[in-house]
Amino acid sequence: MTADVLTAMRSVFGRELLVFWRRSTEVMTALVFFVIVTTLFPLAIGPERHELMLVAPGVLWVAALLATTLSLNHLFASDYQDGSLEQLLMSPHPLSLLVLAKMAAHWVLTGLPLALLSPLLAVQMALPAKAIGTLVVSLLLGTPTLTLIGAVPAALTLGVRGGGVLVSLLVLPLYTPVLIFGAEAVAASAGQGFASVAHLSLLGAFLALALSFAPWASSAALRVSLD
Amino acid sequence: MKFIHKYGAPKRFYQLAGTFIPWFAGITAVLFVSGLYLGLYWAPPDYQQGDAYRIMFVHVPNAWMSMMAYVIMASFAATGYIWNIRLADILARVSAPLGASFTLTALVTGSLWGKPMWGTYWVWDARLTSELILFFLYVGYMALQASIDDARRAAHASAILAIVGVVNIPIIHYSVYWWHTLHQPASLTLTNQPKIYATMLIPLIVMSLAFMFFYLTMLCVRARSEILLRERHTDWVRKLVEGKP
Amino acid sequence: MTWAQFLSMGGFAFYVWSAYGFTAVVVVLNIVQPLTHKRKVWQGLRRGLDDGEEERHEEAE
Amino acid sequence: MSDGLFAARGLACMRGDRTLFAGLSLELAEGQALHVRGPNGLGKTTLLRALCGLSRPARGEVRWRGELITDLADDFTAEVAYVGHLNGIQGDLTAGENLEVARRVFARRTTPPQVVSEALERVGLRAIADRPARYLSQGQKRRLALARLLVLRRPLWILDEPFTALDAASVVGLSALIGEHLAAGGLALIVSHQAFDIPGIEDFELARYSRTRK
Repeated sequence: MTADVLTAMRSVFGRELLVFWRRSTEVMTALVFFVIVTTLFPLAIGPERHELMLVAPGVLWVAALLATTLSLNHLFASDYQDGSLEQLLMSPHPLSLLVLAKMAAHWVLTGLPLALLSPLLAVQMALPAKAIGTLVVSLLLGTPTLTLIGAVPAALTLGVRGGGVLVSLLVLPLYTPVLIFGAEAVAASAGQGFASVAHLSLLGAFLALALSFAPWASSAALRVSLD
Repeated sequence: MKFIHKYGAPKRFYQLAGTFIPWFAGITAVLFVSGLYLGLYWAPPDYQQGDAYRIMFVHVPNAWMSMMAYVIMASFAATGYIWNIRLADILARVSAPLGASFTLTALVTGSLWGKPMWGTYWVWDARLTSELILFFLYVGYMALQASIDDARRAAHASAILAIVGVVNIPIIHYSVYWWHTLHQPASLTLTNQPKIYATMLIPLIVMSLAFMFFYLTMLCVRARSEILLRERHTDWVRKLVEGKP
Repeated sequence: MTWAQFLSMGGFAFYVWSAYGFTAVVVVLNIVQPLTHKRKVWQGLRRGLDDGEEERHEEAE
Repeated sequence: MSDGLFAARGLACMRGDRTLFAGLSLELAEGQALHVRGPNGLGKTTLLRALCGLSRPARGEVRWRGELITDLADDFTAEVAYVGHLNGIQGDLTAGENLEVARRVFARRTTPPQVVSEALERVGLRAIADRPARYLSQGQKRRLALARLLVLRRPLWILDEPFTALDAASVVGLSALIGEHLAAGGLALIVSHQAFDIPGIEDFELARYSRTRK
């Protein structure tokens, strides 16, 4: 039986990547949004490097968080419209595992590129070089949690009026712990060289908690939305 | 046998609550009057803060109630979702606006207390910040309820949100505390307010009980009208409506 | 303790009374709004509220 | 006749706060099919979704081989193929890829790959197998959704308006398909306003259990 589930998960993961790849413009919007939002801040705060440096960790993390929130509806919305989500619920395999595969594909297409792109923007935001490593690691640890937690409100608001804005209203309070320790980790290593390992380990803990909780919660949410 | 029988529950609750509401309301009124007298008149001024500390008697009970109402709401919502009990859905739905009001009052009274103590209305103090995030959770819950037409889906969808929320509350709470100590380790915060003498504890307890009974009373009042709405197709509601001119 | 002294709240009158005032407003709102809602529900039921909803269901299969 | 392979007892479903139908019971044994009939708004779609476990009925129980489908959960969904109003076809994948995904994600036993080409052949979509599904016509998309039935090979078919957008020839083709399914011991529950002819199918009047005041 487990072999079936793994093949099913692998093919859901593969299908998601294939579908997103064919619709790559949608994938790019999250990345472009991330770049644009970060470039706004120097325009607003001014180009002085020491000022930008202070806000850089927070700006980079908030921009990454908003970019993920924006792309959350890629998770289920189109499958909900064409009915393949309904078919996913009718699969013989545990829904939470299939949803986990979908979330992994979503992260590979939004969270991962954000993390890999962040060094460029860190330079733009005058973030000290020694903190860039921590930035990438914190985003690699944090963005999966954002996708996992975000999947629940994304599933709850399927087919609901004003779903897009509603998702961010529901999800941002839940994102605060990840934001706090993500930005703190980067600020710590950018500042007096505090050990940011404490913050990163907390981000890891959040990821573990989200991994254990979110697949169940979002499959329950999907069942409610398609009831 | 589940103690709330799924089908008869709304009707029985409607009648039961009907008889209790006057009593609850009476107790609430008595508690409020005595609480205000004790808090504003009887309790001596604090040697450090003078009379400003009296705001504590409205701020702290509301902060407690905002947390308690969310936990009660989440447990009603979970019961309604897991065992498909309509009465629990209704009680969860009507608990949200009350909880949101407590949170809002806690925020406003907290900042009014902050001004005389630190000179600014808003201090990113750990308790006020987590209270603010709790307020966003309430607003999110009510927004989700409002944007779904089908009553059952709205109840179950917001139940999942409430369950996820209640799991996150301690995490948000401690993250904000650690975040706070990272930035202002030494300053006086609302968390370590003045040492509570017996004379302060009594009004605090009385006011807290007052707000608890207030919550209970209004929960029943709101639940009864929601039950009438949700059960309008049943015979007992139709008889009730025709009965009373 | 004269009335004036009591009102002045040791100089913090504005903060204490606005805190209690705001609390009172929220409490009163939370009493008035549910009661008016209750009356509206009764009027709706008496007018046969569900007729409107019945048409809306006919189209949605 | 064996106690029905697939049975519902005392089923009641609601829409919002209104009870659509109540006390509904039905039974299906191997090779049997039911044509659920009734005017719009009675909740035919709601009934079908409750029977395949997609939506939770307000009251009552649905059993497969004597066991509650809520207990069976995934084991029950492995026995059901549901075709709803939506085709469940991803526009960005080609017709062949859609069925290939169905084979790998939804078929539990490792069904052989050629099942996909056979299914495409049977519904006459072999020629356009590698065209993105979004360019298919409504009728072709519907046939692709029905081709999934052949790939999944499930005993119980629950079909909601399967004949929509199908031309006369395809209606005959689909009816034959269902006939073969029944002959092979399969079961089917069909809602359709279009005329079709499947030997041995019985009518099921939903109006008998309806609670909506007219």
